[in-house]
Amino acid sequence: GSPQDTASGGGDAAPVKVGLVYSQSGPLASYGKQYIEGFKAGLDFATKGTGKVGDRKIEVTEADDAGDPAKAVSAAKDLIGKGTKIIAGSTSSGVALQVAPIAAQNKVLFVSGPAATDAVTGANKYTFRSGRQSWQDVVTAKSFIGDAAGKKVVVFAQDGAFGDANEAAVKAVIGGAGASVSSVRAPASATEFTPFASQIKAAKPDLLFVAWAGTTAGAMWQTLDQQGVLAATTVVTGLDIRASWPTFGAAGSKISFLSHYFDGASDTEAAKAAKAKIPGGTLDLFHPDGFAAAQMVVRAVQEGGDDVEKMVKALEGWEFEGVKGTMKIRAEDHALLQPMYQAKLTGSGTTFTATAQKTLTGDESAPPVAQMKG
Amino acid sequence: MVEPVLSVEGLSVRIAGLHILQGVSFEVAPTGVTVLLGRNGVGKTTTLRAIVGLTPRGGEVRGTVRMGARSLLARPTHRLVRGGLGYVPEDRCVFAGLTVAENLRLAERRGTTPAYDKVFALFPELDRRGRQRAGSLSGGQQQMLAIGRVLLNDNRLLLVDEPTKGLAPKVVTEVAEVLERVAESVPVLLVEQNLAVVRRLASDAVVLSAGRVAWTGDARELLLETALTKSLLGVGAAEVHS
Amino acid sequence: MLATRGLTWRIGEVAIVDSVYLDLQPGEFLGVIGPNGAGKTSLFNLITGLRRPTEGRLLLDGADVTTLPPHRRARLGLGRTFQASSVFGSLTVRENVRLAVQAHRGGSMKLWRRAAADRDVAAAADAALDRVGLHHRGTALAGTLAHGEKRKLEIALLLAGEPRVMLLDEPMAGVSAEDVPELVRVIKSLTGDSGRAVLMVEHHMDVILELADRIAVMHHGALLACDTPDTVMANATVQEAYLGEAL
Amino acid sequence: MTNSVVDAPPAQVPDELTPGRSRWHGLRPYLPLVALVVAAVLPYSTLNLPGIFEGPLNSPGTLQLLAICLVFGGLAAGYDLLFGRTGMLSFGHALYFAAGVYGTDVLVTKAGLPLWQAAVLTVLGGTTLAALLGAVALRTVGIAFAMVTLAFAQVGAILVARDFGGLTGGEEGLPLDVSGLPAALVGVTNTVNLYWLALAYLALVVLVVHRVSGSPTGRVLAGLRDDERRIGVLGLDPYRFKLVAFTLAGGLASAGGVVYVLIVGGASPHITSSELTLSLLVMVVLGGPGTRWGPVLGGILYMYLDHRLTAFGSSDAVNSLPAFLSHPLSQPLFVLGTVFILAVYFFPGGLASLRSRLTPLRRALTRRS
Amino acid sequence: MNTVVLLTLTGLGLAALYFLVASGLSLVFGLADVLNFAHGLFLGVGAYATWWAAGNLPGAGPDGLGFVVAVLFGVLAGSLVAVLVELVLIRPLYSRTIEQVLVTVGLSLAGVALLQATWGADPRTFPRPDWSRNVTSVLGAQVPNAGLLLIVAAVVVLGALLAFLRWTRYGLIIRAGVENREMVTALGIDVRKAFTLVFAIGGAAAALAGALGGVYFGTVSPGQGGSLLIFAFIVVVIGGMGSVVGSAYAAVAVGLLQQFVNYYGTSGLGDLCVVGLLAVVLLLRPQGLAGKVAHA
Ligand SMILES: Nc1ncnc2c1ncn2[C@@H]1O[C@H](COP(=O)(O)OP(=O)(O)OP(=O)(O)O)[C@@H](O)[C@H]1O
Ligand SMILES: Nc1ncnc2c1ncn2[C@@H]1O[C@H](COP(=O)(O)OP(=O)(O)OP(=O)(O)O)[C@@H](O)[C@H]1O
Ligand SMILES: [Mg+2]
Ligand SMILES: [Mg+2]
Repeated sequence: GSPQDTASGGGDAAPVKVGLVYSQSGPLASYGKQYIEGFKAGLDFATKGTGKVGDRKIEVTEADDAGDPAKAVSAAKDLIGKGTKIIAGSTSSGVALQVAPIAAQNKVLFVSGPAATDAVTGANKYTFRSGRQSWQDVVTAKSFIGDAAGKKVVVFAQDGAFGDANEAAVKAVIGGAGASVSSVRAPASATEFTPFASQIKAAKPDLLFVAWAGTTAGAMWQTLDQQGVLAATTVVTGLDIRASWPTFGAAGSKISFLSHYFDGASDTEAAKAAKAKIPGGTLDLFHPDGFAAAQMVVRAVQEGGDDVEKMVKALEGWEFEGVKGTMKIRAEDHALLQPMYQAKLTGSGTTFTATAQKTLTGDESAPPVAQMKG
Repeated sequence: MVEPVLSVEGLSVRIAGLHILQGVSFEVAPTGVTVLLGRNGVGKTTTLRAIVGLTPRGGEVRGTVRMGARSLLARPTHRLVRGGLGYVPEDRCVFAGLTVAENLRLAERRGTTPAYDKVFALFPELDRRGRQRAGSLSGGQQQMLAIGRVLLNDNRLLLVDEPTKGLAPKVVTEVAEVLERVAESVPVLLVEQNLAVVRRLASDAVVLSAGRVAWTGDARELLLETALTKSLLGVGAAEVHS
Repeated sequence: MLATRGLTWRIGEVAIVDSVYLDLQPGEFLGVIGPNGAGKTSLFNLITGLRRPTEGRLLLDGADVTTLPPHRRARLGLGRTFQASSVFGSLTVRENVRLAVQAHRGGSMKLWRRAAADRDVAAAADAALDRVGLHHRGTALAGTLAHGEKRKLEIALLLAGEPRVMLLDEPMAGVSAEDVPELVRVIKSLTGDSGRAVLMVEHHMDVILELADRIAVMHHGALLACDTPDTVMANATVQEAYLGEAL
Repeated sequence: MTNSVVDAPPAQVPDELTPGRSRWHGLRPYLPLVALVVAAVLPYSTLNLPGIFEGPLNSPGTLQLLAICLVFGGLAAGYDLLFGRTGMLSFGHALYFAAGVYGTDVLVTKAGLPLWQAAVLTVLGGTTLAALLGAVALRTVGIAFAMVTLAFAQVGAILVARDFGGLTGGEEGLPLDVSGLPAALVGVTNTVNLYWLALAYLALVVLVVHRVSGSPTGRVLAGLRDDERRIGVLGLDPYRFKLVAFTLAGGLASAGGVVYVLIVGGASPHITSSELTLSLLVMVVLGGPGTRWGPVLGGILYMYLDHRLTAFGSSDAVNSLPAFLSHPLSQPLFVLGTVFILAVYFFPGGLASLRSRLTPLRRALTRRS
Repeated sequence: MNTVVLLTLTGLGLAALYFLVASGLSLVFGLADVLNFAHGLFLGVGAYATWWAAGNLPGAGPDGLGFVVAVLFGVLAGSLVAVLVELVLIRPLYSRTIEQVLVTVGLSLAGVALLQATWGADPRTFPRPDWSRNVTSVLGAQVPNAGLLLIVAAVVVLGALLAFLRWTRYGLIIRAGVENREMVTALGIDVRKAFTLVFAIGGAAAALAGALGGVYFGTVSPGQGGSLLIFAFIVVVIGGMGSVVGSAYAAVAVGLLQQFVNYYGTSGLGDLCVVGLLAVVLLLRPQGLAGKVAHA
């Protein structure tokens, strides 16, 4: 043989290979589970139950990255080596950011999944996203305070890139609208939140924007509640997956949630189809991402066949009806414009219900256009 | 012939592929001191350790060892010791991190009164240094502690490995006297290089050579016969008595 | 050659080594005796630098070495054996001695040479092993040696370093009667040539008497006497505190 | 004593110091060379090993996996210089590896340096860092040393997570900007070059560790492992030798980082965690500390399992099992952990001891024939 | 003023949590000489068992006496697992410390993965009495009751461990056994029993920390033990291996330092300070604050 064989794409009737690299195990396994359920439902929906585009079957290969970019890169290279032209997945931002360049280097299509980092938008010509990004969260948060001018806003976020991105977005979005923005940051590993709660309280903000992910969230909310922060100001945060709702505890009803998605937030055709198809029949945060990814994959294959350049062309500017409603792939930077929600949480114990307060359209929550990098 | 307190038959020990003991057989008389002699490395320590069940991991022991009617091999060490088999190891093995008093306290057994009087009478030093860490004791002091630990309890047989090693002449004499007194009530199987001590204490002798028994018999007989001592121990009888 | 000037080591209030003045002449063999716990090993530790004295000074060839770390003192020609054998258990007997030879000859900080290729070191190591009669055990792991063999290996390690001042801590302890004369011969040969000085702790009085030019007696950390063997043996205190009645 | 936690490194005689004498005696020195050649021509093979690799040996996926395994084989061998050969239990070795990864990444991506400059600067920097931190940490011994090194590594991890000035990308990591890289190192079609690079790194580390262990210095290191006090009394400064070993191992680790960042195409904070050091320890023990090939094999096997178990967990074979089996088995870490435990019981002394454990068997067989 | 009170008391609560985790670790680490990376697993077992019991065990519940029963069940489960681990996995490996490390690392990976396989990766709400969610006003500061509960529990555990080590022979046996197991057997003592006991106690302490940690965090998740473990290790080492009192001092130092630096300094500085404290203490006093032997 030669020092290295790379399989090439098949002929006209050969199946289309699609690689899904996402977290089946590791800390984000439950996000990954929703994603794949959504993807399967979406594939079913977009191919009208046939699993085929024209005569060509969509052949999905799944790979587990366990949340580790190194494993994701290995899996992506493996798939690309076997002739896969479309890769989707990436549950975590770290994975998305490291797989995106691989797609560009090898000229394959990459549809990033739940990863929320803004940096995926405009990463390169071959990279798209099927989920929302941090910026859209923040724009939704802004909708809670009406006129921002003269208001005082505090961001409470974890150290690191996720926190940085949220802080920067708040400064740009809400600060740009005239509010004064300051931040309180805490290490992601923190277990005791009183010092931060005290700092927040001392700042007396009109709006507190909390960007916190991870298993300590319950303790964090309890502390904010106990120190009277929730009672003193409007607190906005993102609504995480359903399983995490009980961890808000008593704090849940005192928080204003911005939401990417929850069951019942929309009542589109796609949402109904998804509900019917997924195990359990209750939609959750990342089902729409998987669903949209499948829709985008089918569209790419329909219009592009085996030609990745054509796929890119077909997706750029495409508008479609997804689970959340009308979604639009912005041609300039591949941002996915989509509806976002304001939500309230009610209930107690282990049963909570979220209800939509307001829906922002894709244009209302649109992030600024990013410079396409490559 | 009196019933021996301990009988060893065809004891073989292999460690890491080395056949260290190759069928050692001997008996320990129910009174007095039986001494185990031999050059460095013939397997004296290995014999004692096999008897108390402390052959290193991976070692393989064959043969029989009985104390009265009981077979000892394959019984856990702590049972043997509680059954009255006292062992004073070669390298003393005092617990360096514990104090002298704690070392002694550890040797106490439930249900019996420890004979502190006896031990402190023999080794007043141990009483005085009760709070010192055993690791900082001098070599001789550690040896005293190691012997003292065993003497706290009543035993049916003592296995003592080179108790006088590194002791000042005066203390050697004292230890020898102690052992002599101990041997009045408990039989002792002793490994000893100091032939003067052997001469004073031993009634029976077993000589090992390269993992086998080269000679057994009356100790005095052995030490008086120049030819025997020369061939077995490499020293003339005259030197034994010097 | 070696001189201690009021060397003292206290732990709390207790003087373990109490103001010891000793002078060792080139070629001299000084025996050290004293009851267990008299402070002999501690004195050795002070001299070799494993412990820092609380008071006093140590001179080697007239130079003050009191604050030098152990390895610097060893470089100046101070070598010792340990009472509880401390050999490199996971190395073979031969490697043990080669290491000592190499440490002495310098060139240990050579990362890219093949150690085994150094025939001088190998030869010197074999010679040292020969001298203590351990040649046949060369390939055994030092950790598995019987006790007496470890004592011999200790001496071989010492020999390999060709020290000018040697401190022997109870070299005879646990050595079988048969081997004692042999070891005595080896130790005797240490001083014969080139004006080396030896300081030896030993409880076997016959060995001390045979070897030592002078005998120092320690008691409760202090130097009780330091004199010719005959004088020391005749000393009533020594008789009473150390020797006791012979067996 | 409490220090015995680190007294334990294995009673292995370094192969290098005691050349064996066997039937293969004349051939033995050439075996590594043969292995190297075989490994080098491996990408020309289209052999398919179903179940072991996803694709044929020369497929990019397989080569990528092998490249990662080889880097970790080298990393483990370098770590063994500290742990198995010198008896120093460092819990902070990941720091120097991470310094290599992030150093290269930042210099290439943020500072725009050409790769070779970034690599040289990074290895120099990593080595210097190891020398400086080692100089401080080596004032302690035993478990205290382990913890001080852990503390230093933890500082590194916190700094990376803090993402100062957006330099490291925090928890999202920093993708490597490949635009300035040699074309031969970019793209799936060039995975084979990364494989060869990793192989070269492994060969370098094995050569260095082998030469150093068999050198006069290696002899001193072996002595240090047994009795540090004795080394001092022989006239050698233990501190100096330990520092040399520590610095050398740190330098090798940061070189490994350079190779790794090229293979993976980016840095992520996983590699700064103390778990990585712990895995290095596991690799070495799994393979057989203080042996020439043990750590290498341990590192390769560990990484192989780490990567492949994710595929195993989602395979049909596992999914078809009853839930009480398939659930745990679909957790790669469950399988990995179980493998360690079983390895300890079934291969005490590590993979490297397999040979000696098989010797009696072989002898019995040859005798019979 | 009330910020200082608040930070002090919550800092002490944090310290109490660290101490609860560290005490078992320190006992096993210092006395049985096992660097037990599986300690986080015992913690997880304790937390999940309590969580399970409160929902499913008759007589147990999230409140009042039922809660006490649930916690007891959790502690029992933790110490049972610890005993099993000791008997099956650690016992054959005494005096082979490095292999023990390997086994406990393997166990921590496999155990956490098993918890995750059984109950999922997402945090579960922890059943807890209502009063534990409230605050008590101390000198104007709103101090969380869960923190106060931790402080009380830590003091009780400290007292109990000291009594165990001081008044029973086991402390002695264990310390001697660490040095030389063979010789302890040669004195007629079944040293294995003592070591099993240490594991049982260590496991119980860990499980209690897990259960009360659950109360404190309000949730349980598989990885919770692991993230606390690193600070517990730091506490154990700063305090001096095997010294329970040392761990207590160190836990207080670490907890307060973290809390105050996090408030007055910038984010992340608290962790850096703790790590710095560790390095400084070890460089000045390698044996840790409270010396090296297990002088209770
Ligand atoms: N763990 C071990 N592994 C390998 N060989 C061993 C081991 N223990 C002892 N030996 C070997 O067994 C032989 C007998 O050792 P043993 O300690 O029984 O001798 P000994 O008669 O007590 O000698 P000494 O008088 O020096 O104490 C020695 O050659 C020694 O090297
Ligand atoms: N670190 C220490 N802490 C407390 N006491 C100590 C320490 N080191 C030694 N000692 C005490 O100092 C005294 C002298 O000990 P040393 O070991 O020097 O005696 P020695 O003369 O060599 O005795 P031996 O002939 O038995 O070997 C002893 O009483 C010993 O207990
Ligand atoms: Mg012996
Ligand atoms: Mg001494």
